[in-house]
Amino acid sequence: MNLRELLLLVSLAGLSAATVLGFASRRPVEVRASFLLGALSCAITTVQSVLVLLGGTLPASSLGLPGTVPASPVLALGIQEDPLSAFFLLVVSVSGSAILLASVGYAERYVPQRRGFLAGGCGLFVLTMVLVCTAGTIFLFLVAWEAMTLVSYFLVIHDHEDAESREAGLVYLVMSHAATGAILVSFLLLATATGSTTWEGIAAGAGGLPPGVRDAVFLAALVGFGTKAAMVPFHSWLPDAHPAAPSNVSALMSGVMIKLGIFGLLRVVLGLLGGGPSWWAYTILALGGVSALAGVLYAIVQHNLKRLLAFHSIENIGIILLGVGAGLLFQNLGYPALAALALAAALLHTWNHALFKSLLFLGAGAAVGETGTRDLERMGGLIRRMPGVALGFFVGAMAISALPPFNGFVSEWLLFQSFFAAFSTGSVTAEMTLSILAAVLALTSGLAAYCFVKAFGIAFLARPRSQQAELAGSPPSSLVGGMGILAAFCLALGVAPVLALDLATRPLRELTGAAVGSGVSLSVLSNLPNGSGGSLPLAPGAVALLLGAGLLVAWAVWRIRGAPATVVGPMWDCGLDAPTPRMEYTATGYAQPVVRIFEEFYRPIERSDSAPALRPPWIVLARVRRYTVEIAEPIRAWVFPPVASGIFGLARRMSRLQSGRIHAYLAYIFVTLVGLLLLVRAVGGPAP
Amino acid sequence: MTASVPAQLVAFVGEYLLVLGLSPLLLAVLGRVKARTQGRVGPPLLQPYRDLWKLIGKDAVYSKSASWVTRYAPAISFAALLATVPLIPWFVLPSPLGTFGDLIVLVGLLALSRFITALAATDAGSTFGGMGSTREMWMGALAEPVFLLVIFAFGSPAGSTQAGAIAARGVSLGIAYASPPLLLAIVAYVLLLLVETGRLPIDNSATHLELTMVHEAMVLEYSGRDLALLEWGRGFKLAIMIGLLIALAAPWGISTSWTLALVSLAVGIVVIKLLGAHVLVSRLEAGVAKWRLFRVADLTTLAVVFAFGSLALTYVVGGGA
Amino acid sequence: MPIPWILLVLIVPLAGAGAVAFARTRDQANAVAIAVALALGLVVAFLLQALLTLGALSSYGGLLYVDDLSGLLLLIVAVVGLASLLYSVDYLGRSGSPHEAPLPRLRRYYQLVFLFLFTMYLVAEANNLGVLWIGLEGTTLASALLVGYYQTRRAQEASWKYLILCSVGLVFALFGTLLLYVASVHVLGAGNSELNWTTLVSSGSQLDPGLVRLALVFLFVGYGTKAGLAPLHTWLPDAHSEAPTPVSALLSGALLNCAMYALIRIYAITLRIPGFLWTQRFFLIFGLLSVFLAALFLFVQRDLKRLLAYSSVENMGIIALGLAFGGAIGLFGALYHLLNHAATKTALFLVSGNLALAARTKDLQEIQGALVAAPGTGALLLLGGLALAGVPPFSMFSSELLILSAGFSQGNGVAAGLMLIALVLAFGALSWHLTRMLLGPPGHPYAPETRAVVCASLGLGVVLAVALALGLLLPDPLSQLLHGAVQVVNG
Amino acid sequence: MIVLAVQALDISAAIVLVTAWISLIHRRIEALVDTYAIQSGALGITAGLVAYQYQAPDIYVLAGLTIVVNAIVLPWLLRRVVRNLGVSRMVNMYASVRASALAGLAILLVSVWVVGGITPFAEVPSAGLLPISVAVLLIGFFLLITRRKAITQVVGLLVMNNGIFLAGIALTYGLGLFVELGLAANLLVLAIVARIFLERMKESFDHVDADALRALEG
Repeated sequence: MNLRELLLLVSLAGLSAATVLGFASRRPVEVRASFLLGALSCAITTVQSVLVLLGGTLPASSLGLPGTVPASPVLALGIQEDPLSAFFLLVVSVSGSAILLASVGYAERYVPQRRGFLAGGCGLFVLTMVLVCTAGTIFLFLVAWEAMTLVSYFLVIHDHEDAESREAGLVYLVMSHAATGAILVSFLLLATATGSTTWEGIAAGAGGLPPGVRDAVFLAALVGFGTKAAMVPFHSWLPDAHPAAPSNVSALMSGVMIKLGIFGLLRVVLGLLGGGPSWWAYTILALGGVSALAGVLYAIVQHNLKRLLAFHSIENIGIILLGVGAGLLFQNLGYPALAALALAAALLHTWNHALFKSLLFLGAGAAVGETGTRDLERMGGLIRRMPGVALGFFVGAMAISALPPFNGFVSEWLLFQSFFAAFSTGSVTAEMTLSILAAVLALTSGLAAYCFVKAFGIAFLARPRSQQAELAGSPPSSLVGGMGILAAFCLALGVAPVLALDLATRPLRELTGAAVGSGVSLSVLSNLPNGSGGSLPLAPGAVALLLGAGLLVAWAVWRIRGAPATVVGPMWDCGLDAPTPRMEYTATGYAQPVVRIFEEFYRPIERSDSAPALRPPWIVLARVRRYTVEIAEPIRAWVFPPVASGIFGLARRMSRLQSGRIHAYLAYIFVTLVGLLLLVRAVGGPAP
Repeated sequence: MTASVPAQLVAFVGEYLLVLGLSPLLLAVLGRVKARTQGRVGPPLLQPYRDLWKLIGKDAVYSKSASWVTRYAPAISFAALLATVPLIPWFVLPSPLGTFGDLIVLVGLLALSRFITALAATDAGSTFGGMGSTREMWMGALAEPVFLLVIFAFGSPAGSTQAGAIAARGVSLGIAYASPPLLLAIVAYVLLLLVETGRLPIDNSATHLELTMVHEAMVLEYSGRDLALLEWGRGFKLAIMIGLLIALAAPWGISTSWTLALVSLAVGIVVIKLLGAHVLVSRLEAGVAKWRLFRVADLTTLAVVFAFGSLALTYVVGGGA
Repeated sequence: MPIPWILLVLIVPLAGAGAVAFARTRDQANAVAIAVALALGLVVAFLLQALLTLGALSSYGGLLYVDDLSGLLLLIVAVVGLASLLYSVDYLGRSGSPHEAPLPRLRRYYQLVFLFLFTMYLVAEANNLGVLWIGLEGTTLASALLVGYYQTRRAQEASWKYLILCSVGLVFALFGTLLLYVASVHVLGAGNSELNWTTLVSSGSQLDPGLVRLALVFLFVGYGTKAGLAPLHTWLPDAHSEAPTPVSALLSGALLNCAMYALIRIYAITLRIPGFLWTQRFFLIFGLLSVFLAALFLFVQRDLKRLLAYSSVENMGIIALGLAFGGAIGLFGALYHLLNHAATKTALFLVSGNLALAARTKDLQEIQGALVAAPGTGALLLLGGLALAGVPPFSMFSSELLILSAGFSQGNGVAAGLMLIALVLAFGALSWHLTRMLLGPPGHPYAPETRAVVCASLGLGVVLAVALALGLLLPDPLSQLLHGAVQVVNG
Repeated sequence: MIVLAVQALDISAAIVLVTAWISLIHRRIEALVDTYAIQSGALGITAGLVAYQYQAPDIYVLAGLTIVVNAIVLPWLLRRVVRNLGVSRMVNMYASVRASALAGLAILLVSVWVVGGITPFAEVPSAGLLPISVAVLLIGFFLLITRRKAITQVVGLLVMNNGIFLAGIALTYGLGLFVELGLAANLLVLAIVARIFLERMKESFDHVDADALRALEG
């Protein structure tokens, strides 16, 4: 057993211990210990995954589990950690570690009985995610996958006294289970067609499958993993489930878990099937584009901070899918190096999103927890109540808005570059598609910036908009600490993405067959040649340096005429009464222009009425105007609700069959019997 | 031909000096030409410098409800704009340190500047700030796809998103660089420039009417040194955008050799080109009234059409030469 | 002389039925019940041990015959019977229980349960298909009275429907058996063993397909009614919901499997006929109909026990589909599912009994917040519900996965896909109901969880834990038994 | 001798079919029971003839059982139930008499089409009667479905059983003694259980209309 195996076992054991400790805990110190142990195990996992990325695959045989239910290889268990697994393990463990650390303080807002459940649940959740990454057989993968769904479901309904939370959990559970069904189909098709149930075995045999089977596998995997990743139109569960969960769980789900949908998709489509026809790529690209744009557009009009973040997860999954789709397209066109570029962008964005979305959810958790409301309109001014959290949220907002020098910018930049590289493929369809998608992506990131100015500005800046916000306490230090780790990663990966990119390219050597260079060096970017053979121009470190230089110049300008005295005075009030917080720009108001511009998309229902405000002595001094805008979310009505109501309607109609009349029941038997007799006679012909 | 490190450094600093130093003047020219067109005298050409100096000497006043965002935003915004300078080939190719990033980085830096300014605008809690902030941000969001498509349109024939590479191709091709796709891309870029830099008919920096103002509403809370940084930054954002247009659309005149004489000549040429372009912009501004705010979306849509048309034409007729 | 375990299996319940008639007090009756339950458990354990070490056992001129397939059914009946009897002692026999029965009723109840068990053991041990039929008809008669135990209008309605529908079904099954006999006589000539399983299976390849085909129609309609395959299942929700809870558990956990066992025997015989696919086709038709109808019906249930009853229909459909897909994996999956379903469903019925006691209702609309109001029962219901919904690592997931994989590998991908859709539907319905029952604030005050109920719950917890463990780790003897049973069917 | 048995079987089959049809048109329960008794008697006598022909003692037993249980005991039980329950003696039905009769014809046609193709085996000369027994089986079932009263349902069940007896005699000369004893015992128990139920039902519902039992649905 080498170090990598040992570390994996240690971290699995640590997470299991954290789980048990959490569920069994009676005292607060045990809850804390559970979270800390989980965080530590995650940190070990991080080290282990980096070792595997640098040192190569842990083969399936090295960590086999004892034989279990025999009868069929379908039920075989086994662990395998190839570079793709390791990369996602890295994604899981870094965010997981920070989130578990932050949870130490976050959990304290719950009554003691609930804390233990939260601790154990979070530990188990992370454990199942680690297992999903390292599963080497379809059975273990499915078990871990479904366990992950279940544990997260129980965490979503943690506050189950709330009816919305129950409903959100149910939709999540059912959709996820249906998705697992689709995954099952794709796996079973692969397993029965190749006669193997390990990734290696399937990958070896999948090349010779008939196209029909491959298409079916692809579609099933896309639906299955796409649902977990919350790809439009299989996203209905996410905007409700994430806000309903405790915020550290939202961070784990939105930051980490949905990435595993991407993992599964890459595993099946590239790892097992080795790519496919171009319509696969175009399908993924289209869904990615729609997800990105629809996600951000709906995010903009949310006033619930956590819902807003949830919709951004849909957006970012869309962005990642754009990278995956572009990678598949390039591979199909015969450009493995370009495929590697696009996929590297996707993988890096996956990690980046895991970092900044966890960061943002933790920040939102602090804000929601300390103010007791999720409504942006009731927050405000939190930057003074919780400066550390505000700084962290600020970093996260910059990163998710793809602004330099943070990590989100790097991955989106890579994505733009890969789209641009389409011009060297000579395929006009690819060129035009990717150009359109580049515009979509640009619009998306512009709107994301818009949305986060709104979110940060309304929630953290200006004056408190409610008493809750005014009286908000200060969040626990471990929460801020966890955010600090994530923020540091966001900055580090933005300034020096070289190492991260090197790690992200390691799985691609296998997946795309591109001769992607290895070794930690500044030239990693140039090892991903674009189509024309030139090197890709980006030195994020230099950008950061130039920004620093610019700050120096600004500082010089400031100081050139002596040290400035800061004068603090009242806000400029146009000479009217002193403005009150009620006069501040609201979240609704902030989003209004975009609603207006994309009216055809939102189809807002606007109502305004006015009534005279009567004051003694009963003269009309003013009219009270009320304006409401309501945005139905037709996107939520896609796929799930119609299916659900259709099923219920069908069930109600069917239930009339069980009318209670015994004669009807006898008639069913009669009809069945005669029907079968006729069938046998008609199909089988007269007896010989 | 690669230059020596000291020469590169000198050129690098020179670019900064050129843009920083020239941008108030360019603003003044803009204002003056506009005034002349409208039959007024207009401020003297050195007025912007005096204004800046005066503002730098003043203390900044902050609102009680403002946080550190308000304090640092001007500097960050300024720094982000400054960082774009080396991305554009001003007078020499390959431009010094020009390979650290490309035009997408430039878009990112402009977005950073916009983001932090818009955020600061919401900081104090004034109604105007929020209004300016939301307007700035949605206009910026609509401009981004245009910018990307324009970059693709200019860049696809050169196979690079770096302004240096695109300009180098233009210089080497000479007049053959001009082509129908280029023309469409230029039109798209000009529309983009108007939105991005807040010129008429999009925004009017001279107005303080709350129904219409965008940028002014955002910086309403600022005073003293901070305002100086913001105003200066605004000025050279215009210079940068115009400089980029020049580099992409009419790169002729940029020196490809590092001899002092040729580079000096190139500096002269670029100054003239900048002045000329500003004059053109100011004539354009003088001729239009401010549009309704939401027509910006129409404008950006039009720009998308042009940029995409350019891409399509590139495929059909080739990108020049 | 070796101990005749085979015979003891049949004698013990009969003796119990006799003994309980002499019980003077309820405690005595309860003691007899516990003694019989434990004795049966032991006897079956020894029988199974003998079976695993010696191979198939035969006795009394081949009238009784126990192979691995019978062993599986014996095991199921024994486990379910044990759980149900012990639960009965607590549920009906204990003084102070809300369902406390007066002595005469209690005596008759136990007698009928023992007879019911006897008939089921007879089914498991019969070698002659006619005797098997008699056993099944006997189960109907014994259990019809048990279904009507409460003598309420609803209970009588349910038991009447049960009696008539199942009797009709069994008449058809008898006709089918007769036709099979005709086919067998044709091959072997008249003798005394033509209806013996051992004979039929060895001469199976020569049976006349035309006649067997016809026989199959009647056998499927007949035993299918009893096994609760849609659309012949109509009696099942009524009987399961109106019977006393321990009887519901016996019906769902043991009886349905007895009928399915009969079909599996027939299936095994027809597998020997070259090129004969009708059995698989019938299983496919009934399986798909069952899973879909039941999954849809799950959505609109208002009664806890009816919900579980429809879930039984669904699971019988799953087993039928496993048999339809066939192959070693499909068969293993089907038999494994038989076992898993029996264990899980029994536990769930008993839990639902506890929950109904605690909530004082079995109306799904009214049971809310059970997890808060009755944490022990609620947690068990949750675990059981998850196990039933086929979630890993519970064992039903494994067996369903096996059946699906058999479907895909045997070229029945479309049917397997349809089955999967039905499974998802059923999952959705179950989780919908469970969410409403378990979560949220309780709608009304619950009865406190008494010690006895807590004890019973602990026992059920063990059953569920076993179901959980089975999902990942199948103990060796059980695995051997299942493989043996697959061998018996597949040859 | 063979001829005698075959003819007896044919005639018996015809009688059974005719009585089954007749049972479809009865409006009074007693008449229905009487018809059933006649049908059972005819079957018993046939079984006796077959037993005589083949000199098979177990078939004698079968014949005796049929006559005693089916033709005498069960009708007696049923009549008693009808009397004791004191309910209306009319057969309430869903299908009209004419429709029922036509349905009986249709059932015969289906049976012939489906089962008629099965070749009679050489050693079973009367296998051609298989369609008739299937028809009787289904007619009994039809009775069960279309007659509302619980007691008529029991009669339907018994007619179905007679269909099976006919097939059993015609095709196999019995299923073996043990099985036959079991079958007869089962029938008896069935009737007793049914009687218990009917009495309870009368007690609780004050009627024996099976169709009115509709509380359990969905």
